[in-house]
Amino acid sequence: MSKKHQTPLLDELKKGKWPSFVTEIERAAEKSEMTDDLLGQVEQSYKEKMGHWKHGGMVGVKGYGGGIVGRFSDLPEKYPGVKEFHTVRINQPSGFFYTSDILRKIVDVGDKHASSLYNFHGSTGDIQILGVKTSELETIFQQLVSFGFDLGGSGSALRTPSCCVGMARCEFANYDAMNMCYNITQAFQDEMHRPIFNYKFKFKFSGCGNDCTASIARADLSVIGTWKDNIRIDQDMVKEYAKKINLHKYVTGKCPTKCMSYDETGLKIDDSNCSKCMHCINVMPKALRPGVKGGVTILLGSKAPMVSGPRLSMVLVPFYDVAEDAKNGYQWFKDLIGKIWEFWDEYGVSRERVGELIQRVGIGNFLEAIGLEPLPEMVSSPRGNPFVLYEEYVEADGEKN
Amino acid sequence: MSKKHQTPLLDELKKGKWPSFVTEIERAAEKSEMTDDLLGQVEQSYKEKMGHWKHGGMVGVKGYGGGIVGRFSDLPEKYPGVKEFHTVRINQPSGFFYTSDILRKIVDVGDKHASSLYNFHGSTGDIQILGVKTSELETIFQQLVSFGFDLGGSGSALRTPSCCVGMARCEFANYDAMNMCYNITQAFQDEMHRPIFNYKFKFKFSGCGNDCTASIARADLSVIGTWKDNIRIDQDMVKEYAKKINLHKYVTGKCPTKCMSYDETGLKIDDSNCSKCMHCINVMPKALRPGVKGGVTILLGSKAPMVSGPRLSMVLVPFYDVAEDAKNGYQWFKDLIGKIWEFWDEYGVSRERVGELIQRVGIGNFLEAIGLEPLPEMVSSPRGNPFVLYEEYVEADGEKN
Amino acid sequence: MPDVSGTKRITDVGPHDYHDFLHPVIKNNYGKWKYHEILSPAHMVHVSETGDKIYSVRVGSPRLVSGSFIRDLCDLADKYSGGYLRFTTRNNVEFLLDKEENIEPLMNDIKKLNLPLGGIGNVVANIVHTQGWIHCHTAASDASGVTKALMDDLYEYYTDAKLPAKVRIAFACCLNMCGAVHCSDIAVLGIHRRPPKLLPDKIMNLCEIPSTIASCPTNAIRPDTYNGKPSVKIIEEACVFCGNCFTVCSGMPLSDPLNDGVSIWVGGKVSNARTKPSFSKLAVPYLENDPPRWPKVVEAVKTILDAYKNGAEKGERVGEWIERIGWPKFFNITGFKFTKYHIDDFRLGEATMNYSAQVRQ
Amino acid sequence: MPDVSGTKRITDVGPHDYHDFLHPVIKNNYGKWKYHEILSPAHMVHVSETGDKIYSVRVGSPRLVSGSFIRDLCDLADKYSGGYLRFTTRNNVEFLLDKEENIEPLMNDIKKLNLPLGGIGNVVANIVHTQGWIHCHTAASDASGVTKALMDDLYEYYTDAKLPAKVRIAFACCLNMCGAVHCSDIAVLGIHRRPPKLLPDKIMNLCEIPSTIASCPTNAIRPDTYNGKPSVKIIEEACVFCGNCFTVCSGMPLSDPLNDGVSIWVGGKVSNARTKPSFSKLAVPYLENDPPRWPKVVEAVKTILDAYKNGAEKGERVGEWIERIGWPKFFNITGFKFTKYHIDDFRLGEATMNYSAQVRQ
Ligand code: SRM
Ligand code: SRM
Ligand code: SRM
Ligand code: SRM
Ligand code: SF4
Ligand code: SF4
Ligand code: SF4
Ligand code: SF4
Ligand code: SF4
Ligand code: SF4
Ligand code: SF4
Ligand code: SF4
Repeated sequence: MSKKHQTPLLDELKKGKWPSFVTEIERAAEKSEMTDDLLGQVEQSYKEKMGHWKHGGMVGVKGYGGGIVGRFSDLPEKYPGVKEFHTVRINQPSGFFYTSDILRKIVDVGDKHASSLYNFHGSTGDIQILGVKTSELETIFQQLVSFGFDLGGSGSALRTPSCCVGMARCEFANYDAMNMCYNITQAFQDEMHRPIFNYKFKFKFSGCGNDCTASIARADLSVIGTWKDNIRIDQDMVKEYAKKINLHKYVTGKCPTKCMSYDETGLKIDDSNCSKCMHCINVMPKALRPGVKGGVTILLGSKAPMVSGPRLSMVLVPFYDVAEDAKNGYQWFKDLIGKIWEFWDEYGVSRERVGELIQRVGIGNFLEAIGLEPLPEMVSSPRGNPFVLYEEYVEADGEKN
Repeated sequence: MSKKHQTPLLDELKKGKWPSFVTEIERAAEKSEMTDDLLGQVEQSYKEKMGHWKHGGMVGVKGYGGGIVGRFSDLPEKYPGVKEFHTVRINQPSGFFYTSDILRKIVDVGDKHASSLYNFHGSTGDIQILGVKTSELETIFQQLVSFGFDLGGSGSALRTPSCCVGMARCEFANYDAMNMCYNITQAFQDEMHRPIFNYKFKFKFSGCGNDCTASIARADLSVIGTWKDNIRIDQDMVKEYAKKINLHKYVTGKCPTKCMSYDETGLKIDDSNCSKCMHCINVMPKALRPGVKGGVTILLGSKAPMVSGPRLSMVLVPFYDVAEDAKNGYQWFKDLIGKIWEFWDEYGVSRERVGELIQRVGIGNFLEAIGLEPLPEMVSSPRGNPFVLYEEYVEADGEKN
Repeated sequence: MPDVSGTKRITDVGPHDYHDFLHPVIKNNYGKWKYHEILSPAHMVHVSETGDKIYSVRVGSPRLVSGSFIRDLCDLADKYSGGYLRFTTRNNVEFLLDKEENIEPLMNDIKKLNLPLGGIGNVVANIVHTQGWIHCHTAASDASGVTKALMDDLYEYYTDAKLPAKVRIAFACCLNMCGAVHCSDIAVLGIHRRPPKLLPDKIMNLCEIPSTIASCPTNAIRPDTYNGKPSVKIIEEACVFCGNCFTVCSGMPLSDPLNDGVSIWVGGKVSNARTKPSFSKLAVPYLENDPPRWPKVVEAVKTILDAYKNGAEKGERVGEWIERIGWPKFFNITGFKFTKYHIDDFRLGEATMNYSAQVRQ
Repeated sequence: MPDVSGTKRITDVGPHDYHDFLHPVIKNNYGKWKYHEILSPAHMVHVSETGDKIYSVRVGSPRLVSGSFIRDLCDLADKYSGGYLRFTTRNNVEFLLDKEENIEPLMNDIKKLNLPLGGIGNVVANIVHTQGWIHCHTAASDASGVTKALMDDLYEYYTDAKLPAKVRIAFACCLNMCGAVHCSDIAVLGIHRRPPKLLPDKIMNLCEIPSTIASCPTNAIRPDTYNGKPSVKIIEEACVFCGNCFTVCSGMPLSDPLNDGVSIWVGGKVSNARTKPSFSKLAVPYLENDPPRWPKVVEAVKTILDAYKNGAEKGERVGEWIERIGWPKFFNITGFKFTKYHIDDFRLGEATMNYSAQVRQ
C-alpha cells in the first residue's frame, strides 16, 4: 500500500534504536485503510505543534455507559479515515497474562474492524483498540464477549482494576493480588459498565510495599501487601551477601525505622518496629523473606492533580486479613467499599474524587460514617495546631443556653 | 505583716522541693501592701477555676505607646490592692547579663513603687515589674531611665529583641549576637516605643543552629549563626571521644546529610554537604569547632498559632556576612528590615504578622518586592504540583487580544 | 470468528479468567516462589520452594503497537515459551520460559526483530506515557514522540544496568496526568501557558456554567454574560493553565502552538522502600515544543541522569540522592535555574518551605 | 535614688549597654572560647584559647520572684562571683566564677536557700511558662501552679542528668502561646472548650465588628444584629475555642470553669541539631483543671517522661524517639487514647496523613 501523506517529520521518529510507534502506525496502515490518515493528521500536528482532535463525543455500546472513548478529528474532510477514531477499552486479565492464542484473537478483531493499532496497555490497565468507527462498536464488543473478554471502565464509573504479577511470579507477594483483583472486578461489573458515580473510581492491587502497580499514586483504593509476623532470615545467606555488599551502609543503614543491626553474630531485626518497607528484603532476596502471616494495608484517595493538587493514598486500614476474608468471597472488603461508595454518593459532588471529598469533610467524620476507628497508623504525626473542634461541653445545672 | 486572706489552696503550692511562686508572692507582700490582695484573688481563682482580670486596658507613659501592659481586677472592691496591677516591661541587657549593683537598683524601684514581684524574665525577654498602679508609671519609668534602662515593647510595635549568650560565653557562636542585638535594638527605638505596625514584630538572635533563644519558633525575624568554611577537626581529640562513644552510631550515623565518615584514618567531613546542624560539634565539643568564616542565616515569619496555625521561620537569606556588615553599622541588615517593614506596612492588614502576610501574597511576590532572588535554600523541596502561574505568554504577530 | 449476531446478547462477563493464561510452571508454583535472581538486564529467574524455575525474558515495546507487532510476539512465544507471555505494568513484554536453553535463541530472534532486550534491575525502565497528539484532545505536547526521542537516547540505560537504582520516567501530555508522572523519578509534562480562549457560542450552548466555574483550581473563572446570556470570563492573572475548564467545557480551548510545551519534574517515587512515596518536584518550568525530536527535553533529561549516575550512592533513587545532597546542589550541578515558579504557592505550598537553619553553605 | 523630677525628660535610651555587666574574664575572652565541659548538672566550665576559664553555676528559679529573691542572688554573687551573674533564656540563674574554689561554697549557700542546683545537660530544663491566673485575662488555666506542681515532681530530672537528651517543657495558659509551647518536647496548654458567651452590650459598645469577624480562624463568627444594631453570632459547630475573638472583643469571654482545662503536646523541638525544628504534636486532648496541684497533668507528663527515658536511645530528643518507634507505639506505651481530635483537620492538616504503606504491624 503506498503512503497517502508525506510525513517528513514523523519519518525522523522512525530512526533510532528504540522501536518506533511511527513504524507501528505504518504497519497498522498496511492492515487498515483508515490508519493512513492518522499519519497525515499527526504529521500536521507535528508541523503546527497542536493536536487535531475534537473535544469528546459520547459513543458506546447498548446497555453500557462506558468502555468506549469517543474521538473525532477536527479535520474530517482532509483526513476522512480518522473522522471517527474511538478507543475500545478491553478489561485485561489479572497480571496481564496471555497466551499467543488469545492475543491473536484480540488482534484479529482489531485488525479487521478497527485501525489495527493498540495500546498494550493503557495506563489504567486496559488493552486499548484504537481507531474504531461508531458502526463497528457493537460487532467488536460481541466478538470480544464471545471469547470471554469484556469492556473496561470509562466515565464516572468504576475503572478497570489492575494488579501486579503477585503470587504468580513474585516471591514478595503477601496475598493473592491477582485473585482479589479478578474477584472484585467481577463483583462490581455493574458499577464498571454503568456510570452512576460522582466521578471515576480506581482500584489497584500490589502484592507488597514495592507497589509495582504504583497503586499509592493512582488508585482511589490502593491495596498493598504486608505481613504481621517476623521477616524470615536465612543467616547463612546473609553472610554470603555480607561478602559482597557493605550491609551496614546499604542494608541496616537504610532501614527507615533503624530496627536492624548486623554483626558477627548475624542479622537482628526488631520486627515490632519494622514498617514493612521491603528494603532489606529487596537487597537480599535470597536471605530474607516477608513473614508468613500475610495481609494487606488498605489506602485511600490518590489521584492526579486536578483540582486540588496531586494526592497519594493514605492509610485507611493498617492491616486486613485478606486470606481469611477471601474464604468468604472478600465480603468484609466489599462491604467496606459499599460504605465508602455510599458516603461518596451522599456527600460527594460531581467530579469530586473520594480523596478530595474526605479532605473536604474531614477524615474524622468520614471514619465515623463508614464505621472505622481513628488510628495513629493513619497519620504521619498527630496535629501540631491547637484548633481542636471538641464536640461536647458540660453545662452547669440549671444553666439556660 | 499578717496575712489578709486565707489561702489553703495556694498553701499547697508552698510544699515541694521546687522554689514556690506562692512563697515569693508572700515575700513580696512583706514589702508591698497591694501584693497581699493578689494572694486573695489568685486563691479565689484556684477555688473557682477561673481568672479574675478584666479585659485589657490602655495605660502608658508619656510619649510612649508601649512598654506597659494594663491590668485591672474584676473584683476591685474585694481586692483593692490589685485594682490596678499593670506590668512594666523593661528591656533587658543583651545576654541577660547583670551585676548585683544594677539588679539591686532595679528591684529598689519595683519594691518601692510596685508589688515587689518580677518576672526574670518575660518570654520575650523583658524584665517585668508586676503590679504597678497607673499613678506610679512615670516615676518608675524615670527612675529606670536614670540608670540607663528603658521600657521594652508591647502592642503593635517592635518587641524587645533578645539574644543568646553568644560570644560572651559560648564557643559555638558564629557571630556577635549580643552586639547585633544591642545595635539593632538601639537603632529601632522609635519602632519599639511608638506602635505604628500592623501588629507585633519580634527579633531573636542565636549564635548557632542550636538556637538557644528558640528564635526559629517565636521571632518574626530569626538570626541564626552559621559558617561558610570547614568544621575544624582535632583528630586526636576525635580518637579520645571514640574511646568513650560509638561514633558510627551517635555521631556520623545521626548526621542529617550523611556527609561524615569515621574509620582508623580519622573523621572525614564533606563540608560542602554539611548543613551546619551542629550535631557533631555538640557531641564532641573538644574535637570539633565550627569554621572560622562565620555569618548568619536570616529566617522569617515564625509565631504562635493565631490565626492560621503555628509557624516556624523560613530561610530568607541563606548566608549573610554579618561581620563585614557590622563594620558598617549593620546597614545592609537595617535596609533589609526597612524593606520588609515597608512591604508589611503597605500590604499587611491589621493583626497580620509578617509570616502570615507572605503566605497570603506569595513568597515570590514578596521576594520581588524586597529585592531578593528566589533560592533553592528557601525551600525544603520545589513544588510538587503543576499549577504554575507563568507570568508571560507569547502572542502571534498581528493577533488581537 | 463465530457469528454472534442473532444470539442472545451477552454482557457483564467481566475480564477473562487469568488462570487460562498461566504457564503450567506458574500454576504449579503459584504462591510458592522463594527467591529470584537477575541474570542480566533482560532476564531473570524465579525459583520456587519446589525447586521449579521460571525464566522471564523482558523486551521493550513502544506500547502503541500494530496487530503485526503482537503477532510477532505470539510467534516468538509459540516457538520458545509454550505460547505464554505477559506484559508488565510499564508496558514491557515478558516471555515466560521453563527451559533455560530457550533463552539464547529467543533473545537472538528478538534482536532480529530489532526489539530492545533489557529493562530489569537498575535501568531506565520503559517510559510510561499517554496519548498525545495521536489520540487526545487536551494534549499540550505529543506523548509517543517525546518518549521515542528519549528512549533512543537512553537506549543503553535500558539494555545495560548502569544506574545506582531503578529510574522511572513518565510522560503525560497535560495536567490530567494520565501517566503516573506526579510520582516519577523523572517526569515530562505537557503544559499550556496561556489562558483559555473563550468561544462564547460554544460556552452558551454546550457548557454548564456552574460546573465550569467550579472546575477552576484558582477561582479564575467568574460568571459573566454574553449577549444577555450566562457565560464566563477569566481573571487572567489567576489562571494556571491547567485545562480543567476545557475538560468540562469545550468552549474554552487552551492549545496554543506558541506557548505550549513541557516542564520537567524530578525525584518522585512510588515504592515504600526506605523512603516514603513522594511527588516529583519541578526542575525545569518550561521547554518549548520542538518536534519531531524535542532535543532540549532529551538534553535536560540526560543532564539529570548523568548527574544522578555520577553523584548517587548505590541503591539511591533520584529523589533520595537529591534529598541527600540538597536541592541547591541539584540546581547547581544541572545548571537549571531556580526561579519563583519553583516555590510552591498552591494550596499546601506553605508546607514546603525550609523551616530550619539547616542550610549548606 | 536620684530625684529626677524637674529635669528634662529623657526617653529612648534603649537597653543598658551589656558591656557594663560582663565579668572581666568574659570581656577578655569574648569570642575566644574554645570548648566547654559539663562538670555536673549544675556547673560547667568554658575554656578559652587564651587558657582562661569561666565557671558557670546554674540555679533554678520560679521566674515569678520577689525583690527579696533577687537580693538573695545579689548577695551570693557579691560573695562568690565578683557580683556577676546572668539569667538564661529559660529563666535559670547563672553565677559566673573565675575561681574554681568558690564553686563548692557557693553551691552550699544555694542549698541553704533551698534553691535547686542543676539544669545543665540532659535534664528537664526549667519550664518556660506564662502568666496564668496571676496576671492574664485570657488564661484557661494557671501557669505558675501547674509549673510548680510539675517541677516538684520532676525535681530529680532537673538536678540529675538522667535523660537521653535535653527535655524542654513549656506551659502556656491559652492558645496565644506566650511560652514557646508549639515547639517543645512536652507542652502543656491551657484550653477552653466552649464557645464564647456573647455580651451584646459590650460587643455593641466596645468591639469593632469587622475585625471581630476576621479574628476567627474557622469563620465561626457571622454578622448579626442585636436590637437593630450591628452585632455578631457564632456558629457553634465551627468554633475551636481559640479565644482570638475575645482578644479583639471583650464582649466574647470564653472562660468556663466546667470546661476549661489543659491539653498535652509532645515531640516538638527548636534546635537544628540532627532533625529540623518541629512542632509539638497533640498527645492528650483534654485534662480538667484540677488546682492546686493538677495531679492528672503531672501524671501524664511523667508517663511521657518515663516512656521516653526507658525507650529512647542516647542523644534522641522526645520527638526523635517517637518518630523512630512510630506514633502507634507511642500511644500504645503511654496508654493515651488516639482519637479523631488527634487527626489534623485544620488548614494544612492534609499534609500530615500517612501517605505510605510504611506501617508497623
Ligand atoms: C488512555 C489513557 C492514557 C493512556 O494513554 O494510557 C487515558 C486517557 C484519557 N484520560 Fe486519563 N487516561 C488513562 C489513565 C489515567 C490515569 C492513570 C491510571 O488510571 O492509573 C490517570 C491518573 C490517575 C487518576 O485517575 O487520577 C488519569 C487521569 C485523568 C484525568 C484526571 C482525573 C482527576 O481526577 O484528576 C482526566 C480528566 C477527566 O477525567 O476528565 C483524564 C481524562 C482522560 C481522557 C478521557 C480525556 C478526555 O476527556 O478525553 C483521555 C482519553 C484519551 C484518549 O484519547 O483515549 N484522565 N488517566 C489511560 C486509560 C487507559 C486505560 O483504560 O487503561
Ligand atoms: C508576659 C508574656 C508572658 C510571660 O509570662 O512571659 C506575655 C503576655 C501576654 N501576651 Fe504574649 N506574652 C509574652 C510573650 C509572648 C510570646 C513569646 C515570645 O515573644 O518569645 C509569644 C509567642 C510568639 C509570638 O509572638 O507569636 C506571645 C504570643 C502572644 C499572642 C499571639 C500573637 C500571635 O500573633 O499569634 C498574643 C495575642 C495578641 O497579641 O493579641 C499575646 C498577648 C499577650 C497579652 C498581652 C494578652 C493580653 O492581651 O493582655 C499578655 C499579657 C499578659 C500579662 O498579664 O502581662 N501574646 N507572647 C510575654 C512577654 C514578656 C516580655 O515582654 O518579655
Ligand atoms: C514486572 C513488574 C510487576 C508487574 O506486575 O508487571 C515488576 C517486577 C519486579 N519488581 Fe517492581 N515491577 C514492576 C513495576 C514496578 C513499579 C511500578 C512502576 O514503575 O510504574 C515500581 C514502583 C516504582 C517507583 O517506586 O517509582 C516497582 C518497584 C520495585 C522495587 C522498589 C525499588 C526501590 O528501591 O524503590 C523493587 C525492589 C528492587 O528492585 O530492589 C521491585 C522489585 C521487583 C522484582 C524484583 C520482584 C520480584 O521478585 O519478582 C521484579 C523484577 C524487578 C525488575 O523489573 O527490575 N519493584 N516495580 C513491573 C515491571 C515494570 C517494568 O516493565 O519496568
Ligand atoms: C544558657 C543557654 C543560652 C542562654 O543564652 O541563656 C544555653 C547554653 C548552652 N546550650 Fe543551649 N542554652 C540555652 C537554651 C537552649 C534552647 C532554648 C530553649 O530551651 O528554650 C535550646 C533549643 C531547645 C530545643 O531544641 O527545643 C537549646 C539547644 C541546645 C542544644 C541542642 C540540643 C539538641 O540536641 O537538640 C545544644 C547542644 C547540646 O546540648 O548538645 C545546646 C548547647 C548549649 C551549650 C552547651 C553551649 C555552650 O557551649 O555553652 C550551653 C550549655 C548547655 C546546657 O545548658 O546544657 N543548646 N539551648 C540557655 C539555657 C537555658 C536553660 O536555662 O535551660
Ligand atoms: S508489588 Fe511486590 S509482590 Fe507485586 S510484583 Fe512488585 S515486588 Fe512482587
Ligand atoms: S522491611 Fe524495611 S523497615 Fe523492615 S527491617 Fe527491612 S528495611 Fe527495616
Ligand atoms: S545558640 Fe549556639 S552560640 Fe548561642 S548559646 Fe546556644 S549553642 Fe551557644
Ligand atoms: S554539623 Fe551536622 S550536617 Fe554538618 S557534619 Fe556535623 S552532623 Fe553533619
Ligand atoms: S494526559 Fe491529558 S492529553 Fe494526555 S491522554 Fe491524558 S487527558 Fe489526554
Ligand atoms: S485553565 Fe485552569 S486555571 Fe485557567 S481558567 Fe481554566 S480551569 Fe482555571
Ligand atoms: S498564654 Fe494566653 S493567657 Fe497566658 S499570658 Fe499569654 S495571652 Fe495570657
Ligand atoms: S473562640 Fe475562636 S473559633 Fe470560637 S468563635 Fe472565637 S475566634 Fe472563632
